Amino acid sequence: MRLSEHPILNFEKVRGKEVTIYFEGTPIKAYEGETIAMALHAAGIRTFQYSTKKHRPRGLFCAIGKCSSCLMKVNGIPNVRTCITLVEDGMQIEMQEEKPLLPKTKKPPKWKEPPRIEADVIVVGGGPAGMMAAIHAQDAGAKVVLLDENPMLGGQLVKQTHKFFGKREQFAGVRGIKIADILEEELRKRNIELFLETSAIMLLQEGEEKLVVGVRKNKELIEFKGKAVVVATGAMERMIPFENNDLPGVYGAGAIQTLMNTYGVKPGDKVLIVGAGNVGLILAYQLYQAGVKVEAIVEAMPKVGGYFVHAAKIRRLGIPILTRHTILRAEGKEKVERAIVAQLDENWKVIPGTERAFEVDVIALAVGLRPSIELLHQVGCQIKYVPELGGHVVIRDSRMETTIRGIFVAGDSAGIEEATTAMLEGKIAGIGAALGAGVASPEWLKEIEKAQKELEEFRSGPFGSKVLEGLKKVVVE
Amino acid sequence: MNSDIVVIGGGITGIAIAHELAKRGEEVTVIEKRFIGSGSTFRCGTGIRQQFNDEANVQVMKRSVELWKKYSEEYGFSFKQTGYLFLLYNEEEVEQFRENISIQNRFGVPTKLITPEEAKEIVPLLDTSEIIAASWNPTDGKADPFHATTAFALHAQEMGARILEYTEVKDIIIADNEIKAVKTNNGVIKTGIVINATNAWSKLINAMIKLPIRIPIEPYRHQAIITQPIKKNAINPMVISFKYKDSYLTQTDHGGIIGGIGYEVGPTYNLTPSYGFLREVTTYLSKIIPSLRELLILRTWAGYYAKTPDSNPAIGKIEEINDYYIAAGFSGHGFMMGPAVGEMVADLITKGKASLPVEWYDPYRFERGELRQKALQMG
Amino acid sequence: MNEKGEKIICRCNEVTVEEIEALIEQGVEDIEMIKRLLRIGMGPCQGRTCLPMVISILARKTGKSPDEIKLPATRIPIRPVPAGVLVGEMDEE
Amino acid sequence: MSEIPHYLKEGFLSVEELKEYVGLPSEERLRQRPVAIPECPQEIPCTPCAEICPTNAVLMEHPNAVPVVDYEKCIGCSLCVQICPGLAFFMVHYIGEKAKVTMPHEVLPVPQVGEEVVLLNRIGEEVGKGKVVTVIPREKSKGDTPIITVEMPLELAWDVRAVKVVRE
Repeated sequence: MRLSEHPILNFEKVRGKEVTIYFEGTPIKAYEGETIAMALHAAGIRTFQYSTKKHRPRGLFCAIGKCSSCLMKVNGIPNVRTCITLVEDGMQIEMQEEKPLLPKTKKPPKWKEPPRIEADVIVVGGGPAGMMAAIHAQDAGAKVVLLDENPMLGGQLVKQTHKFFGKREQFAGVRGIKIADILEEELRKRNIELFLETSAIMLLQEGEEKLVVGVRKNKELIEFKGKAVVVATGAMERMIPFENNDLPGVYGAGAIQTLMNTYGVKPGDKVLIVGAGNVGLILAYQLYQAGVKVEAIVEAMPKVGGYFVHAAKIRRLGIPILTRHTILRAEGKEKVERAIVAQLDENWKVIPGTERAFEVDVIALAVGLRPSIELLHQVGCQIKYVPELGGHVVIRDSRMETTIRGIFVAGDSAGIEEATTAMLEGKIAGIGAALGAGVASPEWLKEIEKAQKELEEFRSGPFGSKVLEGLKKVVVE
Repeated sequence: MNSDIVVIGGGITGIAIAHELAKRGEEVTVIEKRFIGSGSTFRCGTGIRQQFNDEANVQVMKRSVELWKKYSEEYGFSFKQTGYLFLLYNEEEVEQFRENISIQNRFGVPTKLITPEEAKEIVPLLDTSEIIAASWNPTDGKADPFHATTAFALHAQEMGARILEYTEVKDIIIADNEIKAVKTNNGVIKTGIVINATNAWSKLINAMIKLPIRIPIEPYRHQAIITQPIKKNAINPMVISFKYKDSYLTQTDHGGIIGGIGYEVGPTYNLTPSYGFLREVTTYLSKIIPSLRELLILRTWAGYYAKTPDSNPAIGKIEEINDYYIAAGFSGHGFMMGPAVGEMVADLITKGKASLPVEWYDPYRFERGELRQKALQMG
Repeated sequence: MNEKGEKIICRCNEVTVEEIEALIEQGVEDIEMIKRLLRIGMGPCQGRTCLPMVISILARKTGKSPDEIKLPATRIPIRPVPAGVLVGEMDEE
Repeated sequence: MSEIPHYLKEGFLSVEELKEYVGLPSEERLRQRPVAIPECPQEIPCTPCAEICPTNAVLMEHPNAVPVVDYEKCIGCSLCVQICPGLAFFMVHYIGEKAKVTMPHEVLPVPQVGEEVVLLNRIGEEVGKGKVVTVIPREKSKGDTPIITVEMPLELAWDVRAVKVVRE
């Protein structure tokens, strides 16, 4: 089912020409501009594959190409990540056993030297941090190239319909989706070379310079050579263990936002949200705006973890928040039909007899994000486990440079926080990278200081104190 | 702590030796720097073959395969005799292999030359357009290194062997050319018999006893890839192509295709896989099995070939120090030799001689300048 | 209500909480061993979904802090790539 | 661990808490003209209300401070209600036996002037009916959020913070 009206969003951009794709031979209506998984979901298809050992039904989970739950056979090619692959007219989509059969006679691929793009600063990731890094690196004098694995820029911003906090010069009061547009406009104004649908698959040291190897549209290898790299690869949804947690219908919060806000596909009819941090609270509100019933939010802690105002917004619309509650089990044959929750005592133990069922077809997990540090870990940056920042993060200095000279980090991949801090960190990292590449004048250090001051100010409240505790563990000069 | 025998190194070699010694009622302790298998065993290509080009290795591997079969059934780990298929592209190669095959047949190893059509029946996905024949032994096979090594270790312990993980040997105490004890980071173990089964690190252990002879074993980095899992029976045997840079590939139990090529860097202890290797391995392997091009490569990793100049290990007793044995330098085929090496070394220790041709691996041959014929090796 | 369901930790290889805890109880406490024996983190997502949960289970059962448990190495390619793409040009059949 | 305030446990401010944390304006002031009431008791980094107020009636010592309204300076322009990203600002105005509450309304449908709507309290319970007297549509709102003013019985002025539009 597709959403038609929405108080904030307009879905024309992602509903281009109408095309037909085929699922197991059955024709399905889709629109150019959507991904395969979205089109299937809109047609009511939830199960994408069965797991080999235990024949468990599986469907979407993260919807951003990181968890490999949505793999299907497309036009005979196995293991295509349907959540980030765009539809094409006539596509044949089939469920694969998790172990597909290899197609027989094929010609071997021909060796080809991949094109090499040279720049001063390479930015990996086109979310708020990456875009700010690119903009400021370019302004500081660097030739910048930016890659993002999605078909559009904006990172998580493109799903955020709510207005941002912070100061007005930091886009407070502006909706996330609009901020994404504004930043993209700034990028394009500066003629920064953009590579969309391009995934970075490795980061290497090549002599004095850095090499980022990317794959575009899963078809083409492209090499990017630069003097400095800013990694702004964002974060990934966490998973929690509860019974039947892999049933189709158990989604990361981000996946639901992608379905609903980016592609205008109704995620389901009734939702249970696990987690009352900002993500869970905002998600509840967005679901309500899209006309989806939120049965409840369960939170294991005794209090609301996110901003109170986000909670107040949804409570007055009648959405209950059950603190000191956890999810025990998802039930359903091929997909979620019910969620069983229970109350916890002061020692986080389930209180027997408090189990209750919610009839829902979607369980949204908003239990936390963890930084996506794969590229940084692979190249050898030093990492450390810091729970205040969301998990494993890289050690870096106050200019966002990691333990490898010339490699910078910004945004959620440096530590889970907000878009405002991502943008400020992106600015710092971008200028830092331009300085590191030797193309920026030392005048630019003043801009870094300005951004550092703004970050300090932003983080000076109680929500920021947790982050500051975490930063103490990872910022070294 | 006391132990009659101390084995340094908890890979397949050390574990197999300890397993065999424990079976014979000997008191043995294995000292492993990290966790068992963490050296080269857990990084290996999983292959087990009898197709060698010299009598000694053929006999040893024939015995090893017997032991692999016996223990895999008894202990319940996976060992599948899915065969080894060497692809041959010209008359010279075919001649070479005819000779190898006759040696193997002489010892009862049923290798034979087959036609490209027959090869294609065994592996339908093969591109046979360039091959003129293939060397096929259906009794060769592969095993899961994790479960196999763990099973041997568990049973060795049940039979009385002690395995000390996260224990690193710091020094070997010697007086009057007699081994007195082994000093580790967790204390001293009094012992009189030490076996160096540390493969890529054997130089370091040899230095501790001031080994008076040269046993050149150097670590070289080799790399491998694994793909996404695909349906079973896609590539059952281990397929080898010397033409395409000594490549090898097969399907693992869990469905992914594992493979590598003869891309070597070293001597070095660096285990970081490289971009160059990733592009080369996919190029060569997809020449052998073109449909590989669609498969997702999930990961690369690196491991050591602890190489000697003739690619044969050094196995034997060192006369100058009592009692010091070495079983190291397996040059890329240590996993498959494991059980037989266990028997050979246990024989040397308990009986003073072995029923298998252990002289071929004489540790003194390098000193004497008597290198053996280079052992057949790929990847 | 249904009978007990399985709590999946590694989606790619269908490894449950119980299987991991059982292995730890047998004395296997090194994450690299758990990885190789149960294959957690060895599937297409290379541990993105399961490793944090495995580390937290290990920490809980062994009393170690999560910081003491070393994250297994991240190797190239950091996301799955078709072999043919790494070579270069894939002609259509 | 210090005592968790009720509003964090439950996700809504009780009227007692509102009085305690915010302090309500006098009845006299409420009858003069609409007055802005911030329902934002938690320190978060957020300043647009203070930045947009034309008379500097919204006081905020530092960006994380809780906003405090100087009721005398407040002219009831509703800009704070329009801009607040947390939808946490409201305006209340007493006229006779009725109160007019101005609130953000970011869900569909947006009611029309004159329409009767269902009044919801802070936990979404239906507490009565009211009439919509003003609507600032999205295009005209400085904060991209439609703002509505709803007339209701006086006694509901401190409970009602949202409405439900019910149409056939």
